[in-house]
Amino acid sequence: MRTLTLIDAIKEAYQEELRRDDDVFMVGQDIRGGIFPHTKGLVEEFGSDRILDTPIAESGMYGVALGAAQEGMRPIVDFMFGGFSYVTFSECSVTTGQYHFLHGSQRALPITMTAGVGTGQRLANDHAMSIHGTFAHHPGIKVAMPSTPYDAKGMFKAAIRDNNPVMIPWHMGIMMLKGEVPEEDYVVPLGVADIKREGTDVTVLANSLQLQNALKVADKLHGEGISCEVIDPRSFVPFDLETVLRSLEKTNRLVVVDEDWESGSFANTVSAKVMEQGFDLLDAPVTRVTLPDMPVPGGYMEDYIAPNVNKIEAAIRSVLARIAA
Amino acid sequence: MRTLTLIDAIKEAYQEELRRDDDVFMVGQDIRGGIFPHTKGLVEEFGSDRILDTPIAESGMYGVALGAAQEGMRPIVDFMFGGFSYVTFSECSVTTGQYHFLHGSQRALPITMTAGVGTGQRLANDHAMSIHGTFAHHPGIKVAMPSTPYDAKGMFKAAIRDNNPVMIPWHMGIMMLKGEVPEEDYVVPLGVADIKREGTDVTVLANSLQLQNALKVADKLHGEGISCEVIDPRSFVPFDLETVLRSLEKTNRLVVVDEDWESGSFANTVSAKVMEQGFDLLDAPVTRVTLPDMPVPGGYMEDYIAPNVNKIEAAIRSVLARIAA
Amino acid sequence: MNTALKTTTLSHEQKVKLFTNLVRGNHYDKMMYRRMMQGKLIGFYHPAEGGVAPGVGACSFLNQDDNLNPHHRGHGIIHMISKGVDVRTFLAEHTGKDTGCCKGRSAWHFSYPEHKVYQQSGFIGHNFAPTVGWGWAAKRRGKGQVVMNCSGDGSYGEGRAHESLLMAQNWKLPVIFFCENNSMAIFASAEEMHPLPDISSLAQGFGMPAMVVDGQDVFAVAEAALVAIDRARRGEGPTFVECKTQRFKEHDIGTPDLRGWEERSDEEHQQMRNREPVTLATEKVLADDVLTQLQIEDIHEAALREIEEVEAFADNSEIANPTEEELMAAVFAD
Amino acid sequence: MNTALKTTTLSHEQKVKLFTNLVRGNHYDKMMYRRMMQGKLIGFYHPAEGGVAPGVGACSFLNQDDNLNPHHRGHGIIHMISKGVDVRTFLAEHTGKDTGCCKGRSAWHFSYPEHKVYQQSGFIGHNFAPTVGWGWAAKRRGKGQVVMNCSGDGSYGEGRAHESLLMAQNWKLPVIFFCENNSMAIFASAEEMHPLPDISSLAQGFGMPAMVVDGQDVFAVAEAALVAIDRARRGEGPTFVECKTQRFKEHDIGTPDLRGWEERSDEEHQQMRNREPVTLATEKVLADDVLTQLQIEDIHEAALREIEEVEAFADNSEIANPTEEELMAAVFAD
Ligand SMILES: Cc1ncc(C[n+]2csc(CCOP(=O)(O)OP(=O)(O)O)c2C)c(N)n1
Ligand SMILES: Cc1ncc(C[n+]2csc(CCOP(=O)(O)OP(=O)(O)O)c2C)c(N)n1
Ligand SMILES: [Mg+2]
Ligand SMILES: [Mg+2]
Repeated sequence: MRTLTLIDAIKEAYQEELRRDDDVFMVGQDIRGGIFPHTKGLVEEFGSDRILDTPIAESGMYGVALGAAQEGMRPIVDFMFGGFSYVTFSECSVTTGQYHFLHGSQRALPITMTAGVGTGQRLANDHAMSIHGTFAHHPGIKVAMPSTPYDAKGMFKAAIRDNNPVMIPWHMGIMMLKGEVPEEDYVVPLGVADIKREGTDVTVLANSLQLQNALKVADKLHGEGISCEVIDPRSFVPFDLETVLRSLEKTNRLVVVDEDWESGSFANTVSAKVMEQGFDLLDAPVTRVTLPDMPVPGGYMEDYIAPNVNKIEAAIRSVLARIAA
Repeated sequence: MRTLTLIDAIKEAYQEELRRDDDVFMVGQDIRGGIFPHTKGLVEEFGSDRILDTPIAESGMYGVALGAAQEGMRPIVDFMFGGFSYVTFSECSVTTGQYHFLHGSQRALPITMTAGVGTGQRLANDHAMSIHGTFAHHPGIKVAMPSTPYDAKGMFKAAIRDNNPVMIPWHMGIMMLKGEVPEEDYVVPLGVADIKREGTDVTVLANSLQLQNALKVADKLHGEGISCEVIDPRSFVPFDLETVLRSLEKTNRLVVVDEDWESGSFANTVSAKVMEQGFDLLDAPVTRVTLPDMPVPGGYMEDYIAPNVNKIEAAIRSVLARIAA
Repeated sequence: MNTALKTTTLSHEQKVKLFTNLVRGNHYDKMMYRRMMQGKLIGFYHPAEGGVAPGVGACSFLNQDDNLNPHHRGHGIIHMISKGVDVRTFLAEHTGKDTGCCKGRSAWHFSYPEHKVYQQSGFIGHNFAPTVGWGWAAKRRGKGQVVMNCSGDGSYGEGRAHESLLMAQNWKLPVIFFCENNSMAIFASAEEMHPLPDISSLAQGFGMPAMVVDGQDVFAVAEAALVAIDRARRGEGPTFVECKTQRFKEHDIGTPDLRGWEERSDEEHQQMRNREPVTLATEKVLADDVLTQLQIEDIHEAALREIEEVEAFADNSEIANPTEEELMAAVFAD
Repeated sequence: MNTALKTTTLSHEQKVKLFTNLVRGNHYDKMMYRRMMQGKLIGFYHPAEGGVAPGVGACSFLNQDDNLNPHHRGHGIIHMISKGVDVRTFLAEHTGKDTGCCKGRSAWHFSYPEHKVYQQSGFIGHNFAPTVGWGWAAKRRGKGQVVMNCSGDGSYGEGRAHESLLMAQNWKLPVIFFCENNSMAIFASAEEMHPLPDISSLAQGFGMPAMVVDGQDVFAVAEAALVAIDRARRGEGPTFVECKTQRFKEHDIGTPDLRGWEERSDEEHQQMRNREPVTLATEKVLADDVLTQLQIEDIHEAALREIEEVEAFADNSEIANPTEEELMAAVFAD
C-alpha cells in the first residue's frame, strides 16, 4: 500500500473533507503559506475563503470558528503550536466545552482544533508543551491524538465529521513518520483504543511519539522473552478504559507513558481509574513515565527530561520485578 | 479566642502584609468597592495606588502584577471569580510558571493570585468551576486553598511572603464560615498537609468546602464506631504526600474528595502517587469523590452533581466494605 | 453623529413598535427585579432600569435570521423581546424549571438558536470573538444578514473587543458594535477606565465609522441603529454605535451601588431619573401625536398581561430534575 | 510625524553611537544567521537583516535602569547591544552552554534582569501585559525611568496590545509603544491584516500621540525615539512610534519566504535592498562629515572582533548538563 508521512496523512484528511462538505473550512495563521506542511497548497484548491488566514489574534481567530460553528458550519482551527491555544483558553476550552450542554443541548459545535505539540524541537515550554491533558480536564470537548499515519487520516476525518468540539493535536516528533495510508475514505472512530502490539506480560499504554518509543522497547524486550502488549488510547476523551482493563486481565501490569507533566496528567487519570475499576487485576502498581513537573526546557536539556525508550524500558522492568500477589 | 469568617481572615492577612511591606499591593477589578468582602475598605487605609482597580482587561490587569513582580514588587492579583483567570491563562499560567526556571533562576516572581471558586451559588460553569487542578497541572506555580479561617489567614500570609507565584483561591461555599483566628502574626507554611481529625479506619483527604463536609461525615460515622482520619492537603503544589502515606500505614484505606472534574483532577494525581508509592499499604482502591465530567450546571442541578456529605459517606462505606488483603 | 453616515426617518409604525417594546422591556425588567427579591430567580440579576432604550432601539427592526448578541444587562430580555423572541422559556430557565430554554441547566444563560441568539458565557468581552464568526458566515452566505453585537462600555476594555473590531473592519463584515455606555462597569466609572470621553473613539483606530447617540431617547437610538443595519445589509461593513445611557440601580441585586468605593449620591440618582427613557418616550409620542394617552395605557396593560402569562408559565413548570446519567448523556451531541 | 510633538537634534556623539550600534547589530545578525546554518544554534532564528535600524534607534539612548522589551526579530540582540547589554551569555545560551544567561535551559530566551530585560515567552503579543506593570512600577518610583516596548506590526493584532495601550494611556505611564512595522508577519502582509496604512492609527483610539518614521534611517528613528523617551521621562505619558522597515530574509531560517502563499518576488527584494539601512547610514555619515571612510572601517573591524570574542566564549563553554534533580530544585525559588 502507498505510504505517507503523518503530516501528509492529516493533509489528505483535510482535502477529502473539504471536498466532501462545503461547510468545512480552515482558519488559522499563515495556513495558506503553510507553516507546517499539513496546510500547504490547500489554498490553491479551496481558495482563501475556506483556507482563511487571520491577524495574530487568537481570540478573534478562534471566534471565526466558534461563531461559524454556531451558524452550522464545520470549522477546523489550526493553532500552529499547541501552546497558542492557551492565548484564547477561556473561549476554546471553557465556553466551547460548556456551550452545548449548558444551553440545553440545542446546538452542537462541530469544531475541530489542532496544533503541533511536543518535545523534540528544543523550542522550550511555550512551543513544546503538550495540551491534551489540560483539554481532557475540561469537559465538553473530545481530545485525541494520532500515533500513525493511518490513524492520522482516519482520526482527523472522524474529528471533522464529529458534531462536537474535538481537540486533536499532532506530535511534531512524528510529523515525518511514514506508514501505510489507504487512498480510500475511511474513519477511525474517536473513543476506541487500539492494541498496536499484542503481548502477555505487561501492558504499556502510550500515544504518538511515545507510542513509537514504546514499540521500540517492546521489540527489544521481545528478544529477552518479555512480551509487551502496547495499547494506543488514541483518544483521551472519550477514553476506552475497557480495552485497557481487558488487557490487564492477561498481563496484570500496566505502564502508562504520557508526554505531559506528571501532576494532573492523563496518565494519572488512567492510574486512578484502573485503581478503582481494576484494583484486583493489578500485580504491581500502575507505573507512569511522564515529564517531570518543570517547565519544558529548551536546549539540550529537553532531551533528557522527556520520556524516552530508556525510561520506558526501566518502568517496564520495574513493574515486572514486582512479585505477583 | 476571637472568631472571624474565612473571608475576613483573608482580609486580615492582606491588611497585615500591606502594612508590613510597602512592596505589597493589590490589583483587580472593583476591589476598591469590594465585590467580595475580602477587599472591602482596604482602599481607605492603603489608597488607590496600592488597591488598584483596572479596566475589564484581564491580560493588562495581570500584566500589572507580572511586570511589577519582575520589578521586585509583591503583587496580589484578585481575579474575582476563578474562571476569569482563564481569560489571561497564557500569561498567568504558562509564562508565569516558566519565567523563573526558564530564565536561569535569576529572578523569582512573588505574585499571589486569588479568586472565589466553587459551587453553591448556582452561577453555572464559568462562574462556578474550580481552578486548582488546572493550575497544579502547569509547573512553576504553587497552588493552595484554605479550609478554615485560621488556615486562611496563615496561608494567605505565607503566599504573599513566598518568593514564587502562588495561586490561592478561596471557596465561596465557606466564605462565611467562622473560626478562631489569632490576632498575632503567624504563617501556615505552604506544602504542609494538616490532619484535621485523627482516626484509624479510613483516611479522607479533602479541602475547603469538601473538608467541612468530610468532617461532618466523620462526626456522623463516629457514632457508628467508624473512625475517620480527615486530612486537608492545604496545598496541592507542593503536595505533602508523606502525611497521607503515614496515615495510610494506619488506615490502609483512602478516599479523596476533590471538587473538580474527575479527568485530570488533583484527586487522580493523589491516587496515582499513592498507587506508585503506597501500593502495598492499600487494602482497598483509592476512591474518589469528584465532579462528574460535565460543565458545572447552574440552577438546581448544581446541588446534586457536586460532592456532598452523602457521596462522601458512600465512598467511605465502599472502601470499608473491601476485605483487607 | 458621524456626518459621513446617512440618516433615516422613522415611520409611524416604527415609532409605535419602539414605544411598545420600550414599555414591555421596562416592565419585564421590573418583573425580574421583583422576582429576584422574592427569591423566585436563580443566580443573579443585573437590573436594566434606566438603560432600557438602547436594546429596544438596536433590536426592534432586526430580522429573525439576523444574529443578536444581547447585552447582559437585563439579562438580554429587552433585546430578545424586541427582536421577537418569546422569552417565557428563559424565565422558566431562570426559575430552574424543566421547560427552561437550557433545560434548567444554566439558570441565567439564554439560548435561542432559531433566533440566532446563542450566548456564550458569563465572561465579559466574550461576546466579541464569535461575533466575527457570525459576521463571516453572514458575509459568505451573502443574504444580507447582519450581526447586532450589544455590550457595555466596560466590555470594550477587553482585548477581545479590539480583535473583533480589527477583523470586522479588515473583512468588512456586517457587524454593528453597539455599545451601551452607562458610564459604569460594576463600580468603575467609564471616565476613569477609558482615556477619551467616547468609547467609540476606538473605532477610529481601525477606520470604522462611528456614531454617538442619546441612549435615553429610544427613537434616536433606533435611527442610528437603522443606519448601521442598513450599511451592514448592503455589504458596506461594520459600524460602531455608542449610546450614552444610564444605570439607575446597583450593578446586580445585592451589590452596593458604588462609584469607585463611594455610594452614588442622591443627586446623581435624581439627575439620572430626570432622563428616564419611558417618560421621555411618552412625552414624545404624545407631543408628536403618535399615540394617545389611552393607547399608551393599553400598551402598558398588554405588557403586564403578557408578563403575567410568562410568569405563570415559569411558575407552573416543574423543577428540572434529571439524573446524573441523563446529564452525562447530554454533554456530547451524537 | 505628529506635529504636536517636539523634535530633537542629534549630537555628533549620538550619531557616532547610532552608526556604531547599527554596524554592530548588523554583524551580529549575520553571525547568528551563519551559525544557525552551521548547526551551531539551537531552536530557531528570526533574521533581522534589513530591519536592524529600529532597534538601534530605540535603544541606544536608554539608561540601564530603563525597561526594555526587545523585538523577537534578531532575537533581541540588536536592541540589547544598543542598550549596553553584553550578550555573550545569550549566545552561549543559544548554543546550549552552561554559561548561558538562562543556564542553557531555554536556548532562545534571553534574560538580563540587571538591565531590566526580562522576556516572557515566545507568545506574540505577550510583551504587552508586563509592560503595563513595568510602567506602573516606574511611575510609582518616580525616578523618570521609561519602558521601551518593541514589537512587530503583527503583534498589534493581539488584543493584549489594546489592553496595554488602554492602561498606559489611562494612567499616563512612561511607555513607548515602538512598532517595527516590516509589513510582514510570517507570510502575512500588514496591508491585508490591518485595515489602515499605519498600525499607529490604533493610538488614536486612546488619544495617544503617535509618530510614523522611516525605519530604514537610523537617525530618523532615534530622533523620534528620543522625543518619546523624553515625554515619558517627564511624566507626560505614552507615545506610539511606528517605524516603517523591512525584512530582507525569510521569517525564520527554514521557512519559505512567502507573501500570503506566493514567493516574494526578486523585484520586491531588489526594491527593499535599495534601502538597506547600513548603506543608507554610511552614505549619511560620510555626506555629513560625521565619520571618515577609515573610521567606518575601524568600526566594522571592532564589531567583527567583538563578535569573534562572543562566539569564542560560547564555543569554549561546556554544554549544560545538569541532573533532573538539579533542574527540579530550580523550578521554585527559596
Ligand atoms: C472576564 C470577566 N471579567 C470580569 C467580570 C465581572 N463583571 C461582570 S459585569 C461587569 C461589568 C460590565 O460592565 P459593562 O460592560 O459596562 O456593562 P454594564 O454591566 O455596565 O451594563 C464585570 C466587570 C466578568 N463577568 N467577566
Ligand atoms: C500567540 C502567538 N501566535 C502566533 C505565533 C507565531 N508567530 C511567531 S512570529 C509571528 C509573526 C510576528 O510578526 P510581527 O509582530 O510583525 O514581527 P516580525 O516577525 O515581522 O518582525 C507569528 C505569527 C506566536 N509565536 N505566538
Ligand atoms: Mg457599563
Ligand atoms: Mg512584522
